[in-house]
Amino acid sequence: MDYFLYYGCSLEGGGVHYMISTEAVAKALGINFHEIEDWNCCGASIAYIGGNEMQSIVLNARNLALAEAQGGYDIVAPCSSCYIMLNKVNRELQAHPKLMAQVNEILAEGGLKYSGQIRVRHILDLLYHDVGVEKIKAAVKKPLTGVKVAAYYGCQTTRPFGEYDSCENPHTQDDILAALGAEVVEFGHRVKCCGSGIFLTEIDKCAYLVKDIIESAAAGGAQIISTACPMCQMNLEIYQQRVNAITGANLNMPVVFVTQLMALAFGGDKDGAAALNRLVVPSGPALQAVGA
Amino acid sequence: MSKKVCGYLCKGCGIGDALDLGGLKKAAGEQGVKEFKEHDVLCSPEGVAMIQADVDAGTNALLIAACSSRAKTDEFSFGNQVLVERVSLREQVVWCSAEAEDDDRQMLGEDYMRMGGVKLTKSEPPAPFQLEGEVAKAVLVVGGGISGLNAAIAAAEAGSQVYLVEKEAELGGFLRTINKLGPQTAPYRELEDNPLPALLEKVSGHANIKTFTGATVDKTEGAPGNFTISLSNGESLRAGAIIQATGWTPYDPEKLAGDLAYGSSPNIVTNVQFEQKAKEGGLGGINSIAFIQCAGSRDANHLPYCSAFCCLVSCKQAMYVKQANPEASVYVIYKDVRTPSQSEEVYREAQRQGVIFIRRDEAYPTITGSDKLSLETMDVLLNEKVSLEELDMVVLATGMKPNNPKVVEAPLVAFGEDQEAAKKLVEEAKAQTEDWSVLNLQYRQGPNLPTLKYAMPDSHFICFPYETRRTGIYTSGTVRRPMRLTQAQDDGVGAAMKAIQAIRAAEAGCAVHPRSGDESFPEFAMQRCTQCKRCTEECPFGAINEDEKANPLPNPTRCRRCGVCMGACPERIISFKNYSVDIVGSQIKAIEVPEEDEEKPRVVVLACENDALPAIDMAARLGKSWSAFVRFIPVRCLGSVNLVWIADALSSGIDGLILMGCRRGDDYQCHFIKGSELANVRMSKISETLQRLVLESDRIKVAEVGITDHDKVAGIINEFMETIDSVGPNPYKGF
Amino acid sequence: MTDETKKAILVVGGGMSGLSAALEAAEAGYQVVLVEKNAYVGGRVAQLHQYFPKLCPPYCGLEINFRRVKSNPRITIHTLAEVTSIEGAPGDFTVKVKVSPRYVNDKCTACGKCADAVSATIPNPFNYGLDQIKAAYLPHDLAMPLRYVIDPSIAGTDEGQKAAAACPYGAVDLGDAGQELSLNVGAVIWAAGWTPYDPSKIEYYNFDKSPNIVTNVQFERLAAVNGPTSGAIQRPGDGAAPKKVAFIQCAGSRDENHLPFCSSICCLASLKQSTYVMEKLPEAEITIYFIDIRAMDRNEDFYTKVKASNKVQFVKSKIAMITPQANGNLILEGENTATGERFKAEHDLVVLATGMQPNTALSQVPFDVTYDPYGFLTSGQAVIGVGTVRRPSEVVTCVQDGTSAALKAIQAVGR
Amino acid sequence: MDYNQTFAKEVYEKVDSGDEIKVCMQCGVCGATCPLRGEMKYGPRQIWSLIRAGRRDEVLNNPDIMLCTSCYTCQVRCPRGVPIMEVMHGLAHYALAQGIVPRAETAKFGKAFWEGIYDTGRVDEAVVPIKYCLQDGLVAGLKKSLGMMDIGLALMKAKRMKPKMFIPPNIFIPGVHKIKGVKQLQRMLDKAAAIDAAKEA
Repeated sequence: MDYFLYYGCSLEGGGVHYMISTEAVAKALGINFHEIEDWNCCGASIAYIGGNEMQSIVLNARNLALAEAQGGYDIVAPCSSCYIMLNKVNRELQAHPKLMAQVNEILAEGGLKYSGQIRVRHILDLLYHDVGVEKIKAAVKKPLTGVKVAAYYGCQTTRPFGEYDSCENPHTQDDILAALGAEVVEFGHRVKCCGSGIFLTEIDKCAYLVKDIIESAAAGGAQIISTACPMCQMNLEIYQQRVNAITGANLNMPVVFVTQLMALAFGGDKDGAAALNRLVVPSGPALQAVGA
Repeated sequence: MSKKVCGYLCKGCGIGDALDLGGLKKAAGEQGVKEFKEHDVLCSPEGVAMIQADVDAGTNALLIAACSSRAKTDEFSFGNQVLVERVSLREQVVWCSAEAEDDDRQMLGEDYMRMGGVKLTKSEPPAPFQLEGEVAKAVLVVGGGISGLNAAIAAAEAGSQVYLVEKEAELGGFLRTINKLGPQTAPYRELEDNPLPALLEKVSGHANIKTFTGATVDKTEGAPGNFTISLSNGESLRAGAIIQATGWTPYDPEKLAGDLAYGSSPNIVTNVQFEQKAKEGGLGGINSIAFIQCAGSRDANHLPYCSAFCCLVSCKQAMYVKQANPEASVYVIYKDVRTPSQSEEVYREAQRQGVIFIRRDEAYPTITGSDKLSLETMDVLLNEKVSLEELDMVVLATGMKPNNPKVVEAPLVAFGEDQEAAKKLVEEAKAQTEDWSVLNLQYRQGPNLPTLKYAMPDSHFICFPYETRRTGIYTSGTVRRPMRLTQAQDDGVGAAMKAIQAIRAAEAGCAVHPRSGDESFPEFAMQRCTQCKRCTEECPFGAINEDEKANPLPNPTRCRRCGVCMGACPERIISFKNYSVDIVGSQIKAIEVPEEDEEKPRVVVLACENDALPAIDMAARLGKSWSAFVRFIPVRCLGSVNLVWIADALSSGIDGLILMGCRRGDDYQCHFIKGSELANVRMSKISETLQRLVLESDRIKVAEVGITDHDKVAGIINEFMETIDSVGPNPYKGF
Repeated sequence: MTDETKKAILVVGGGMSGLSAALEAAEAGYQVVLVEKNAYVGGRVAQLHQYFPKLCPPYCGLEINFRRVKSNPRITIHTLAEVTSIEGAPGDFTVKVKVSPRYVNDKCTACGKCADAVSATIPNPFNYGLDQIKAAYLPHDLAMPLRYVIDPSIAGTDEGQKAAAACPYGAVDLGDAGQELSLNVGAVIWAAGWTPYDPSKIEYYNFDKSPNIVTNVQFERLAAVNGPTSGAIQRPGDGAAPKKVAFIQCAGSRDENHLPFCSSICCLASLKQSTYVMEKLPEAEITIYFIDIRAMDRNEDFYTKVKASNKVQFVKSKIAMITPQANGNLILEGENTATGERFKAEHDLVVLATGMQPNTALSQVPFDVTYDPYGFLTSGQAVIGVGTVRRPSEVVTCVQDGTSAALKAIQAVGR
Repeated sequence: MDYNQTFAKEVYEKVDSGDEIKVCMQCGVCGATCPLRGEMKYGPRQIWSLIRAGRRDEVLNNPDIMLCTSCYTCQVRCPRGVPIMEVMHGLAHYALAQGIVPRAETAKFGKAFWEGIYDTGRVDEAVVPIKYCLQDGLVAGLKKSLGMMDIGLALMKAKRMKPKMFIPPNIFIPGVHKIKGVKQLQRMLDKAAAIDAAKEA
């Protein structure tokens, strides 16, 4: 199973534990990830401020062109924002030959050309549809029995395309967590936005989003939140004290990546493959049941 | 005809266990049904075969004592020359008498046997009415617009001769003024060509269609299968049925001078005038324009109803402007955008082309200016007052009025009521009735189709939209209710179907809706007529004319066989072969009335067979039960109930009567329009009769029972029985 | 004219459109074969409590039409029957029809003994699954034909045997294997009707997550005297009488993610249903959330009447979210577009005005015909589309349409 | 207020996806769907209707057009298929291009973010916040960044951020590696910029 893993900027920084755990999980499931040589940032949904539409198209077209030139595997994005940007641009280019031609003129500046052969996937898509729940079950060595987890999707993980899972009522992450033996709790806010896009600059307005999401998870009995997006993970985790200060809430909820829990269940070391030591809010009692 | 009578008793569905069959036969025997056969399951193939064998051997009058006349109809019909009387032992005796004493149940059964027996012996098989001379098979279509043209073509292509009459010099109606049609066909985005040329070609090319333009109808005489129509151009035509497709008139914009400044500027026009401009290519130079929806529609001071076509027309006309000048600012100011079904896409398309829709509140926009216009309106969606300046034109989306004279009927007045007051009511009604006519019907009840509301000539606009109250005359298109062009088109085709059907019924000598196929019809024993006019006045379908001496002149092909005339006639001269004052009266008399001391009261329920009877059947099947002292007699319509029956019943010791019929009033359900109403009015005067007999008025009750009121039937009956207990037995018992 | 010698007209679908088409043609002297997929004719109107705007029971008009059928020898009806193939052309069609077993023959007297005998139940299709009914059942009070049905689920079981044993008339025929018919007809009228749009597809309405969110067709059953609650309007969740009822318009209609077209009856249906609540629960608060109120032609009077009652609050807002609460209530979120206020409103019963999906979009005509982008049959084809397979329409238009279809059909057989 | 189509046409022609709002039927789902519905004076629906009314200043100066969290909820639910989020971004971008700043802080952050991309081809989560802060000038900027120190320290403690926060950004930052093709990338971006600039002019 060969894929490009489009790391994206976060995995090099605040999402490093996503990278570590993802690579560990890939190993356990026999997935070969290749890096796109010299990939660039996708621009994320904030690019519109500094850049314009054509520029963000070009940013992503370049990555697509590189991928096509370097073997044409599906691009798997662990980061929802990267997934959306690459996928959106890819779909537009495939749908509009005129745009494709125009973009190729620009790519020519870097001696690149894109013909539209690449498929862009989210990591949940890969895990659920290509690997499959059964294979994941089979790889489990240390079932997450007794772990009460809330599966958080946030926004861009499934919206707007709803290609591999429902926009409004997704299930892929829930099923994967269940396959790990974890107890997936009822969670009303699973697709509600956490505001990461503008959190840093509009914290007073967005604090309540984080509060509601975490409290909703806690209300469902969750001791830990699992995500599949570095924006969400960072945003839900590191600002909890700030949010408490602003909203008077009392949040202290560990937030991890689904891949960290997988790595753990696959028998990986909690601070190695599972990279739990990278958490700002320690997993604490949430994972004690499985000795982590 | 010589009757060979035989009775058949079913023992199935619990009848055999619950009743003493010997007693039942004996009871029927008293009414002339001597011979009887029993069967365990009469409706089984074997049972039916048994009956069929007798029929083949000449038996032609059958008393079938089994289940309701509404059940097993196929099994128990043996052709229209064989009289069948059904006795509903199952629904009306066995299933509904759970709480009754055995002997009461038995008496109930025996009474029904007597009632059925006497009805059978007194009935004759109907002989279909035959018009003298040849039945006219041509269809007359009045009105050459979209609906009329389609009606004419449809009828012609189905093989009928068609006369198409149009008052204008050319055919086409409003189509002549139309530039383009809005999107009608998938994907509902493109304007379409006017279909008129194609339609005209079909009409002119069709051998079966004879067209009379510049002509109106001076006079319509006769009846279905035999109409004679005199045209203004001197022509005289014979037709079997008539379609009135006279279309609509735009609401008079002069009436909007106050509300929407119509007339204050040449640039304030109606949608009809605007269409004309578009047709003449006069839309150049429009840079800014506003369409105002509901200009006179959905407005208590103008047309209370929605005209149904204006939203789509404005979308279309807005597209005209955009296509002539894509830069133009085009506004549609609306209350609700009403683009139903697939035409939602037309709304979207108008938006795609850049048309701006502004939602207003109830208040009309204020329009000022003469050349360039200014408009101020509430913009609900911005939640503030806004103004549009420098408008080149304002289009008022005015609505449609049916081209049919408004007819107001005087409220029904009971016999014996103050006749002066009655005259006054008639005068008032006349005053509100418009004094022009489309068909100039030579009918006793007036020249026009009766109308319910807004001069729309219909009677049951939900279930039976084509039914006017003049048999064989159907309305089509916008004359019936506001509708869109495509609907008016289909409507014409449907009207043609009804017309062809009416002619067919006239040929066969049977009734049309709602008693379709009924071959019985009212016969008048003229020598006893006192010219009281009640039948001619009360017939809901204007079937009965009058000669100069005020003798009734029945027109059987106009008749719907409801029996209202029979109910109206104080002299009892009107009867059907299988339904008459005498037959029902005899059924009532056939009821055995026990002595007072037996404390077994008797109550007769005259039940409308369209709503009450099914409700009773359903109630019985659902296991409801009620007093075994009541006897049901189905009637064609409560309007056919003759007061004599009441008097006879009471004088023969019956303790009380209930008339069960359908809802009356504005939302009446009576399939004969006002039968239930009539019964109610007549009963309001029954007190006189009762006083004459020194009886309490509580003994008579008129109950509204809808077909789904089966849960109420038992309640109504049992409650009435209590009333009867409290007023005590009828003193006439045993006389 | 000797119409009897002409080829018959096939009408597919025994709802208001098909019934009208069949009757109008038959009463003009033509032979008609009516094929209906349900166990009874009458279609969806039979499941309505009342018609707008007269608030009268549909049974009333159906009774007349049924009597027209009973008294007309030219109409043959096949229930539980579906057309499997059509070949030929107007004037000469060969049509194959599959009749599914009813397991009850025409000896049935509707005495009900079979139902008494069996204990197995099935979700009552007539009540849109709001309650259970014996697996040997009469489809509804005015069923035509008035004959019981044995549900296939028990045909081969002891329950089936019980039903057979209980029937005094040998009407239960568990060996019924159905049949294949081959008909030669001159015209085919397609009146297959509609299906309410599946509201669970509007995920953010959480239809599946609360019993107290019902569709407008289910609500008709809740108000009907022959419905699951004998006409008492109750919350399916707990049987309580609702105090705050919400009607949500365009639940799926006028929505490119669902049905892009307007279903054209839902506004009046909800206005009508608001009068049910007024009548049966005078204390209840009623709110109708709408985009545009589409009460066409004279039906505007009905809208006016409901507004005049001052019992209904009209809020111009498409509802953006429904969230079920622990107490069974529902939080509705929307933007009142007249005030700009973004609101949350709590209701204890929510009625979704779900739209009309043409059955031709769900299962196509087995013949070369064309459809519009939404799956409606387009006009002027060899197979004559009528009623709600042509466009969403209310009863009047279906009758009108059925009548015109009858004429097109007699033209075809006249050839 | 006078209605006027000039601005509407401007939006249709110059704003990315701007012409898509034409088909809005003002149902209100977008506003009610937005996670920040409580924080906005106007939801998308109202903004569209202001555009239709020609309220240029009101729209372009409206901070709400830049409050979008990019969650796509309104967009997936819009019954008329309007790409609401794209239009919102388009409007904000267009306002900025006109020199109007609907939301200063988000604008600064976005600018820093974009510069990061342009300069290096990638975004360094450690550098962007500093660049963002220092747009307020050195003193205020340092103050702002100090305000975020707790977060930074927490991340560093978790080994999720390299300690760059205190290196003055005006001098070369070793930690930031540029992609190899950064020069070509910049040429591409410049060329792309020219195309849209033409459209927006």
